Amino acid sequence: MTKSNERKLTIARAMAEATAQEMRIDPSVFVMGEDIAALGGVYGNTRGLLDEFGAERIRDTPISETAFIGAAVGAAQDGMRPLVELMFVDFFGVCFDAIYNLMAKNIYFSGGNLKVPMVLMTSTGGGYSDGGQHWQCLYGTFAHLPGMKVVAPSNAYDAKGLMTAAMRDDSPVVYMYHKGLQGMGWLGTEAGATVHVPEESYTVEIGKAKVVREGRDVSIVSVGMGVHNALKAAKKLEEKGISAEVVDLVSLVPLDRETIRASVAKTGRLIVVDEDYQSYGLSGEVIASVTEHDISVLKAAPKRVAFPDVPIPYARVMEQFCLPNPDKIVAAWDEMGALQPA
Amino acid sequence: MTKSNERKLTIARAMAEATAQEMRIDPSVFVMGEDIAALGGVYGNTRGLLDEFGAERIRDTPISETAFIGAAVGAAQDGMRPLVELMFVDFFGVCFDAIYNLMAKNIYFSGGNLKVPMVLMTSTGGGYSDGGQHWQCLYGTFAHLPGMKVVAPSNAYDAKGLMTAAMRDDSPVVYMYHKGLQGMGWLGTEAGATVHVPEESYTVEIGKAKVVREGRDVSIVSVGMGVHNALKAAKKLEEKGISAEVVDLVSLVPLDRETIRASVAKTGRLIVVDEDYQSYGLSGEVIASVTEHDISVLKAAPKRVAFPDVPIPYARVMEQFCLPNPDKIVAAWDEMGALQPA
Amino acid sequence: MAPTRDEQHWMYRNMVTSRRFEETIAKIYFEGKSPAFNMANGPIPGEMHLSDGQEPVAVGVCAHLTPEDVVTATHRPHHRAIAKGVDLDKMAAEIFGKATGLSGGRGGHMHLFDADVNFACSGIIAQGMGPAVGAALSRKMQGKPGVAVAFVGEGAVNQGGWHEAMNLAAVWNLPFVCVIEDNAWGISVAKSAATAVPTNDVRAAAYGIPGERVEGNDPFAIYEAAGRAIARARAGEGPSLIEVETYRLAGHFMGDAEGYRPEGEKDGLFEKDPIPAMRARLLKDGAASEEELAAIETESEARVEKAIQFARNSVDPAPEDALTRVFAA
Amino acid sequence: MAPTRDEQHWMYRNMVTSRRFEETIAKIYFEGKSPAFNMANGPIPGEMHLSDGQEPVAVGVCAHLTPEDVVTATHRPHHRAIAKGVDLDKMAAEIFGKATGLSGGRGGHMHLFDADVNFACSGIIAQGMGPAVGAALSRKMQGKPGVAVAFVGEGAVNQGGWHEAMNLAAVWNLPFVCVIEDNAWGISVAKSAATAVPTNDVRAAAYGIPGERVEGNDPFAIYEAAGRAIARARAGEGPSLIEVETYRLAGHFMGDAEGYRPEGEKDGLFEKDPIPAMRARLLKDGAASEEELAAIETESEARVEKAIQFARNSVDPAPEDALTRVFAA
Ligand SMILES: Cc1ncc(C[n+]2csc(CCOP(=O)(O)OP(=O)(O)O)c2C)c(N)n1
Ligand SMILES: Cc1ncc(C[n+]2csc(CCOP(=O)(O)OP(=O)(O)O)c2C)c(N)n1
Ligand SMILES: [Mg+2]
Ligand SMILES: [Mg+2]
Repeated sequence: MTKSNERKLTIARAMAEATAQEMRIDPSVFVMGEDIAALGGVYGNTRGLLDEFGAERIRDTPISETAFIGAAVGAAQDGMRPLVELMFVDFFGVCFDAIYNLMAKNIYFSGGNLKVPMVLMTSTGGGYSDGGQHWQCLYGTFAHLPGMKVVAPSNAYDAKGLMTAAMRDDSPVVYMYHKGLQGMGWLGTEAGATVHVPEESYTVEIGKAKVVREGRDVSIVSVGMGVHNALKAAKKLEEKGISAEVVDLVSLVPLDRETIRASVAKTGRLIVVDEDYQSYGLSGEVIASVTEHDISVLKAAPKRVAFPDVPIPYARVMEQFCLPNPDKIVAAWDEMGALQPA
Repeated sequence: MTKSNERKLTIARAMAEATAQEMRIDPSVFVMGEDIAALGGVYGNTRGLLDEFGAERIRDTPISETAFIGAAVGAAQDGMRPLVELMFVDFFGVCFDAIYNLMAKNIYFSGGNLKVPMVLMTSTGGGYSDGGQHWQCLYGTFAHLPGMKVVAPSNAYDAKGLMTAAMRDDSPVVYMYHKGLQGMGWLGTEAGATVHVPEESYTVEIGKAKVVREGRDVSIVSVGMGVHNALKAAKKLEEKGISAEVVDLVSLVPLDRETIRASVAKTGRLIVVDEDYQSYGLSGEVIASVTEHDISVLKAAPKRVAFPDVPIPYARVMEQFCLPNPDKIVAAWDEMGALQPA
Repeated sequence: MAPTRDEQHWMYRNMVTSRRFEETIAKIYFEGKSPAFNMANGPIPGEMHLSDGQEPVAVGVCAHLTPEDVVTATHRPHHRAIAKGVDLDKMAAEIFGKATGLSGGRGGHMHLFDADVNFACSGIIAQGMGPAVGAALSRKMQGKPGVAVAFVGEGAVNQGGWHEAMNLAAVWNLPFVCVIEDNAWGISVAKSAATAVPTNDVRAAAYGIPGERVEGNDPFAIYEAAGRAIARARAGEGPSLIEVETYRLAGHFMGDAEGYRPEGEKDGLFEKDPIPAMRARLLKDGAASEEELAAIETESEARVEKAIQFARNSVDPAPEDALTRVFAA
Repeated sequence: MAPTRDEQHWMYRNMVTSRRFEETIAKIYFEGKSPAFNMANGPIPGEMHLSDGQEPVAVGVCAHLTPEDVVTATHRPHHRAIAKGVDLDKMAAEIFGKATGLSGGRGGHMHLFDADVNFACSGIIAQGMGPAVGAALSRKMQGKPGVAVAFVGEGAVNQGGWHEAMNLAAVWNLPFVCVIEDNAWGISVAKSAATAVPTNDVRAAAYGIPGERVEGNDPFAIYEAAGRAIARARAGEGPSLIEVETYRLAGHFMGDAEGYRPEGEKDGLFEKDPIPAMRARLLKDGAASEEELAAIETESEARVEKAIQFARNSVDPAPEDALTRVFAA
């Protein structure tokens, strides 16, 4: 389907482009974080911005996440629109109060008299042996707590549109990008994430899921990297004559339960794919959202393919054992068949 | 059922008693946290310990949660058994790295060559207008992340036994006690939490749920304060001729899915009551645990009565509007009836 | 630079207003909470942290501020809010949890936000620091006037967020002042048990900025030290730190029996109550007449009375409004 | 107090071992990663932070330590681990992700734990501080000998956890030493852009403890400063802080093109490589003969070679063992 006039971008470049476009039209936008200036971000998503916008608006910070995320909240309340980076989502533990108790709650505490127009972008995920403190997903952790919108693009088109939408939002948005989708070769990269991206500015709606593949027999619901695993699994299932629908959640908060429910109502079966820890997270929420609504649509017990409840091991064989992958999704389908009610 | 020789204790006293008993037999146990010495803990759970054990073993700390929880990890790895208090669970945001990246993962990172025998006790919950930063539950937040056992007693008997079990465990245990159950009159207190507690030391098994009321028509699953709401709702339902079973989870990690599933298999209906935020948390996990196992047992879509996904409002009328209560549980039953599949 | 006569009157007025306000709140706080004291009950539920005795810090600093300047405060916010000019009616209504409150009852006593005068709070220790530094950054980037002041307790200085924010303000040379109210206690823990140095002014050296310590809870000395720091910030010369010795005349929160205080410590404090002291001084210096002071007092009382009436007479929020204003409109 | 002849040999041996180890690791790291460099591939996957140039700090400090003393390190742990006496075979195997590794492959390069010599890491900036302070507390409470040393980078000193732990160690007077390896960079951010003071020794004043700065990446000067601090800690006189000027000869991690470094900075650094410098000095001082040094070098190389062979020849963990050792046995 590649058109000759297609301009393919990596997610990293799509993020940087959206940022640059907003910065050109809105002087209140600025970027801060660790290594986002001269280095252009460890994951490339601020590359080129320092040259165009200078060190006042593209600010490297000390390794002081509590201070600079807290500062972003104060600046956002004071008329600026900060885009702030938490280099790895895994580092939230040193600064989460600034995120969940300030950024997420100050609109509410002010009764809506304040706006907190800021974006917290943070890298998630992995599968490149970075060990237990450097490639968690933590979708559930962020999505569980009120007051933040949470988005997680699976491809460059959405990445650009979500970034623009997030920067224009007057509420805080957590923008979780996946390292394995960034298009940084040194991390390995999922080719499917690098897609056509229009040059002009546009938005992708926050809170709207997308059916990225239509199907009849099973709904595979996921986000970020999981969407690519789901699409690959769908191909494998197709070879077996099974028609899988794939839902890309795009946003975790607000969660588009309508789209999920409509898909499952059609297919009658649900597999949730989540690279985050299995329990008390995304996979449970999606299943509950469907089942609390209407169990009669389900032809089989729903399934999850998620990261087991263990710290992320370093050794490649262990790490890959834990990660969701297309084969595990296919296996989930196979088990599901067996569990069909008579 | 009150026997004359019953010795009723509040949860606060039960916690202190368990701690004192362990400290008497094990010199490696010590307590640290803010205001746990002379004040005896804001919630009374270390009252009397300073007098008996002195300031070396009952240590008030600076307001430096990252340092002293991190220090507890270091001490636990070095042969001590710290019981450390995070005064309000809401404060986890200033110190969560020490909790989830050190305390929870160092056993794994050491391949089991280290033990991390520490207990992190922390107050949760409320309903006394302490506002959005002082009475969250955050069950889902802690239970989602691997490497910590998580317990949450609903009564003084369990409180003592769980504390003893936690202190004897060689792995980190997060002990979440509920302010409204502590037996501190100034917080209002749930009478049902103050029960008979044997004088001698005993343990309550971590990871085992309890059916605290048997029933036939619906399983109400909850933890902590929710158990008391569930029991009250069960009484109201009884008046309508409905027989409700109440499951007290006792532990969130490990989660006793067997007991939940067995109960729902019997009753065919599930209501989860959770004072924590609704989405991506406990309520979803319990529902998913049941439905992924076997949907055929369900006679109706499961229901949740949880705190809505908004920051906790201060004003009493708003706060009470958000909190789970027995009437909402009864209402959930009522709606459930209507949703029964034909 | 000493405060002008007008400023002295302003300072006294705000100290008295704050004290009267809190005395009134304290009385009402117990309504509905007897015979059994249960925090959840009465027209003012929840925790209540009073600032009695600490008023000099708020007025000595805020005398230098205009509404466009930014202040962040803590769990103990009333004196600072009043000195910063937060609408007293709406503030009272907020504490009563009413629909007319600053945030319509969503925030409460520990979360007073008044965008009109750039006042904000956090109930988490030291977490007002980052937002204040960020506001200072915002002003610098926008080329707009205004300094940011973060008030914290001496206990907060041992919190990591405090250190990070001080370093950030210093390395970016921001118009920021940190004011430490040293009331000697963090709940029940004495400063000496928590802080490795006797006074926190020395910690300024860690950031290469000026640090001052003001002894004696003296509004005039506070005014002068704050004046220097704020002038410096306005001139683009960067942040400073001031630690003020002050006294917590009330318990940490209402209901605190303060059994942890050394015998007799409290009595000594009441003798040092800064409000009568300032009154006497104004008279002695000839800075105010008895009549002027009486007028200030009457006026302050009336203002408090009006605010409390406003709060009492206001309606409760609609319960379901709890679900609104999570995100910006 | 200068190091003895034996200590000097020990220091040189450990510096050489560390350097040879990392050179070997660096070479193997690229196996399987070409033509396209992809971190996930090859026998050593993931991020790799080398300590080339920083060896003097590790040996100058650890020369004073015994296995019972506690050390915590960071994302850049090799030189410290080697100087602390971590089993080199198991350490290599861990980095290769093998079943015979320190943690059977669960931890990896940033999570080297060796309980036998009380060595631990955290890959999160400044988060080795708390555990080290806690170990110091544990020794004090148990009346057992041993000091705890936390190694951190200069970038970590701006992190809140660093401040909290320093204050805690000081207020409790613990046998703790914080060693700051100032390699001038935190990834791509220069110290001057991140830290409000030129040198971090001045930050000791914030905790009322001694602070020293050692210039020039000089193993002997480091040895002396560390000796003072550790002796103080052993004597029960409390914590100290040492900042050492050192040089990062490699990129922040392997693959780092270091485009952010000012032109020519790197060339200057290589001239200051501390290993040839120490070699020359030992010869000049007559502290070692050419033969002795050659023997040390050969021996170090052999030790590294053996460790790498051990790692290469070890088996992978069973994939499903990922699910074990989450909780204590
Ligand atoms: C991070 C965090 N830890 C603990 C608390 C609980 N707490 C509330 S006030 C307080 C004492 C604060 O002391 P200080 O900073 O001196 O302020 P003061 O109360 O004296 O005004 C504590 C420990 C909190 N709110 N936030
Ligand atoms: C809390 C936290 N923030 C950011 C990082 C990412 N990070 C890893 S190393 C590093 C630079 C550290 O600099 P420094 O402390 O000087 O140590 P060096 O790398 O120079 O040894 C950063 C920012 C992290 N690991 N943890
Ligand atoms: Mg104080
Ligand atoms: Mg460095």
